[in-house]
Amino acid sequence: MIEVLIDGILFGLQLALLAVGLVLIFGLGGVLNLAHGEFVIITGITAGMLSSLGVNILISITTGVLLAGVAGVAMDRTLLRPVYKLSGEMEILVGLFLTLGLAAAIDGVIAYLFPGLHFSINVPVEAISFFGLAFRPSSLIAGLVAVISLLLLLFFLRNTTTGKAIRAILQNQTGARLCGINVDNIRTLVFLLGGIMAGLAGVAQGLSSSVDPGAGLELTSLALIVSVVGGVRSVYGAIIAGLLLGIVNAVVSYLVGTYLALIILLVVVIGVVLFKPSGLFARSV
Amino acid sequence: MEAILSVERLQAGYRGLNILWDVDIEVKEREVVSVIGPNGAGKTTLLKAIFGLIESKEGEIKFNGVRINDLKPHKRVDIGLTYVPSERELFPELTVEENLELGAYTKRARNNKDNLLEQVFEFFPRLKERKDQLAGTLSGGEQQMLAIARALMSAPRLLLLDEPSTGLAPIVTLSIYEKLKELTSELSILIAEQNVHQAFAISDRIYILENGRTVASGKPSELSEDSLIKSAYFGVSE
Amino acid sequence: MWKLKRPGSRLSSSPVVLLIVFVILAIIPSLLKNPYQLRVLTIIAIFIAFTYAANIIFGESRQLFLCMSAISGIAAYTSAILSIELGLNPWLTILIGIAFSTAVGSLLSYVSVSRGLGVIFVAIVTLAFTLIFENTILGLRSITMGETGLVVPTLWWPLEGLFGRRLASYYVILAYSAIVALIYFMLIHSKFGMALKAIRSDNVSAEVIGIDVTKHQVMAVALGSSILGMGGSLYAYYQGMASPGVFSPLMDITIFLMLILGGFGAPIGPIVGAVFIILIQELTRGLGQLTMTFFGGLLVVLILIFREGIASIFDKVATYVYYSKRS
Amino acid sequence: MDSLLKCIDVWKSFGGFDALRGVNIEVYGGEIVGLIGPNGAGKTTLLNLINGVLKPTKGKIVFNGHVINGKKPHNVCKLGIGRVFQIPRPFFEMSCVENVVTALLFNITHSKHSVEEKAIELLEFVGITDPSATPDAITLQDKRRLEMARALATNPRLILADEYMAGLNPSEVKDALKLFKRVKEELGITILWVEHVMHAIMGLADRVIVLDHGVKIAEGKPSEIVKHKKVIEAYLGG
Repeated sequence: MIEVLIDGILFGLQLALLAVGLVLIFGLGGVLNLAHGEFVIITGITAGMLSSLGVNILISITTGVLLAGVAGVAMDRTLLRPVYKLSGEMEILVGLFLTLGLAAAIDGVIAYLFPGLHFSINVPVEAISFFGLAFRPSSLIAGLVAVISLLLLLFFLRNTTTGKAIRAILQNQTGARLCGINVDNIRTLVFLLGGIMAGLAGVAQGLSSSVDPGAGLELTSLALIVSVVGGVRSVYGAIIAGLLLGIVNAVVSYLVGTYLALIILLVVVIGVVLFKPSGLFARSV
Repeated sequence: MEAILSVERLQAGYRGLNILWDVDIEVKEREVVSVIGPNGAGKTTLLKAIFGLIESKEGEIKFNGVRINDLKPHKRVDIGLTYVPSERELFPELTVEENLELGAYTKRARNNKDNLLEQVFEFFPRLKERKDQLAGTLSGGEQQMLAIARALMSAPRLLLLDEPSTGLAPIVTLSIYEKLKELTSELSILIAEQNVHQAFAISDRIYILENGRTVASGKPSELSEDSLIKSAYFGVSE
Repeated sequence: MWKLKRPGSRLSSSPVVLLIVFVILAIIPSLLKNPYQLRVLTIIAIFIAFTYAANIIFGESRQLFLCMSAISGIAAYTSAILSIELGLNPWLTILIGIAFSTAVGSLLSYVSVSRGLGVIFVAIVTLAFTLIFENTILGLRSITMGETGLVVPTLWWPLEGLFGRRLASYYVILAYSAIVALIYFMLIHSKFGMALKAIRSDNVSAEVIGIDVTKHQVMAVALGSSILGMGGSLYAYYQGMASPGVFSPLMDITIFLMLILGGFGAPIGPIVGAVFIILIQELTRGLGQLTMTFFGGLLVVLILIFREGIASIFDKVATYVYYSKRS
Repeated sequence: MDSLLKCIDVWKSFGGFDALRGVNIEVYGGEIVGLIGPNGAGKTTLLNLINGVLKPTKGKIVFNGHVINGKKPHNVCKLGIGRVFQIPRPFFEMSCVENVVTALLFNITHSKHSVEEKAIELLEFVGITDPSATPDAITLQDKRRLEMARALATNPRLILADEYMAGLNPSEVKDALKLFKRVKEELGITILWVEHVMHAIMGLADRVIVLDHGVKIAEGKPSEIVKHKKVIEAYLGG
């Protein structure tokens, strides 16, 4: 049972990494990024390819993560440009369709170029045991990577002026303009961050199990679920909801099976949207 | 004295709805100017257009002699313009100090942040006491102080103030106006105000706006509460 | 209809054009050489109806339902399961299936309209519903056969004796989509259609002039859902099976592509969209997974530069031809 | 005279903020009643409560013998209350005549041909000369007229008009006043009218009700209201 819990926490951390980016991008750009899961895939494929060519694993991973960030910036600066000129319902619809189209396009290319590929990172160290429990070292590292990245993100948001500007825009866009904050530039930065965080989620997943290149939309849906439950504009909420849902998912899967676990999560999402649309843990960082 | 702000033949408004028609306004260095008029007259629209939150359709806005019509709001903050809307637009879930820190976001102000913060705290000691409190938990008057203080953190040369008395008890309004008077030794202020008495007490000059047009202007002593103002408010001349 | 029309400008809305198109669709089989081509044509006919449903739910009533596959799948699976488990007549179970998907669609709409959910939350709720449906089908392996899909009993298609099975099923399905097109045409020219137009223009204004917004929005989805349900069941019986691969989110994307490609307001749009997309799908079969890339890219391009849809091009050409002839 | 509309001790709060605090008003059949007050007085909120866009927190609203608080706007409309918004909200996807036709179709049973004639008649009544124009192509004045025509098409006994004159120039205001007069005199429709342009309201309203900070502070003939001490204080600031 404790193994199940630990698995849940690990999965929860990955979910949190995915969801924080989605939340930040939605909060600042007004775009619900349906291509968010693709960042994970980009990282996975890049790191996998580079390391199979004999490149040092750390360099491969770093390149993969950075590439996801670059992809985020590119999205912001090219594809999504027209969205920011729109407002209200149109802004949301166009953003949804554009990112959905992009996700489908990327999925197709990847499935065509790398059929059946699964990316995973092997750590050549033997299992470690604490208190009589055996840990796979790769899982430990995955957990560490996730925890450190999340802590760094929180530190950045809480303690730097730029981080505070991001939180300020999340709370009040007009107020941010009054302070002389260039909202466009900060938005680009947030796409970079979102891409990187998702890329790190990919790294964590590659360490603990493997990244399935066909799972882009599935990963996006998971990130969506987490961000809705956490409150669509709350970074803290996303982290807490990610951990909680990760644990719930692991425990329920263990007890009653995978399908039912996912269904329960989805029902929770619908319930949250209907009865507490601001999310269960809403509080912007 | 040089004019820090001059607005000429300004027309502005929203989609299909022009609110301002040929408005002319001037603010000189270290001057307090009030725009008064009934609500719906276009006072808020005027300030928003000057700050760049609403595009101006016709006419010219000059700051320090330079045309700024096409400048984005954050650039206007950069050159020394700042705006405190009546909604205050604070960051409710940031602390008082963080709100102030963001007020000094522009490069020019950021280098001088500590000094500015000290000055602002000296000016509003109440805010210093509450610096670690979340802005959303402040009282109405304190929030108004914070909004003004945050604007001051950008080291402005011209402060645009929209109805600082909105939603405040008269005694709080009074203390805020007293504070404003102290400020004018260093910068110019343009206030949109419904509260005619306050405007008369504090302003060097006054413009009366009615239905999107400037209908009168002058020193308070020239205008006083004569039939002109009553006509602007009630449409009757005695 | 009260709009002063420029001649030629609304070719894509003309009932005559609509009629001609369906007559052509009815004649085409006699020109076809092999069963494969007829099969493609049949699938086009089904997707024409699906796209009309999407045009009612999203185009006319602006409710972003990302669960059209699930709604039509519900009817298909309900019908299949009832006829297998209880041995009921398939046509009867199709009716029950339609009732089911209509009820589910209406409930989703009622809940989202009465809770005042914005576009994004409607999208999230319906997307979650799609995933619930998918996972239920996969999870209830003992009843649904999971990924493999459920083999359905043979359906007796009217006129089978006359045309043979393949052609009869095509004509039944074509008749169904023609009726759907007619319903759509009548809808946009009815009081109900005006209400939907008013609501999507400004729902507050619509309320204050006496239009019951909730009722009309829910009715639009109910109508769309019953069309989806009928189409889903026919699709399943035509294929001989109900499988999660067919009723997947990809189906939603395909339908939206057809809708956007064809253009929203025009009655002929869904036909144009369905024909184009299915043909492209068939022609690019050799590309394998790249088809998905192609569609994704197409969606992006359409949204960026071409939001009016292809049907509007016909209008522009027609207007141009009309005026150049006169001068 | 019978009272057509009666608001009894109506309260409305948004979160912790009380926008209306126990308002009692009465409107009689055939009157034009002006509703005035400074910004944030709660005027538009009151209109929204009456036609069901918002639900009162407390209190009762009776129209023509029916209790209407909590009823949905479309039901309130059917009982005979029409609404004219401050920022016009026409159906932008429809021409002017279609806008009015839609309103007619959902309120009275006509055959379609007579509906179109009736719509054109109403558009002529309010002064719109091109019924086939689309709403984004017409002037603000015509948009307001269209709002009025659409409200009239719902066959109302009472029209709630929100700042009808805002943004209109003096000659357009004159036209609008004439229209109000005709609506009252020729069609026998009662008007409850929120307005900022005071001289407009003073010349036309039979009675004026003044709100300030969510409370009714005065009520009476326009000439009395102008002299009312509390009103002057509310407007000019105490």
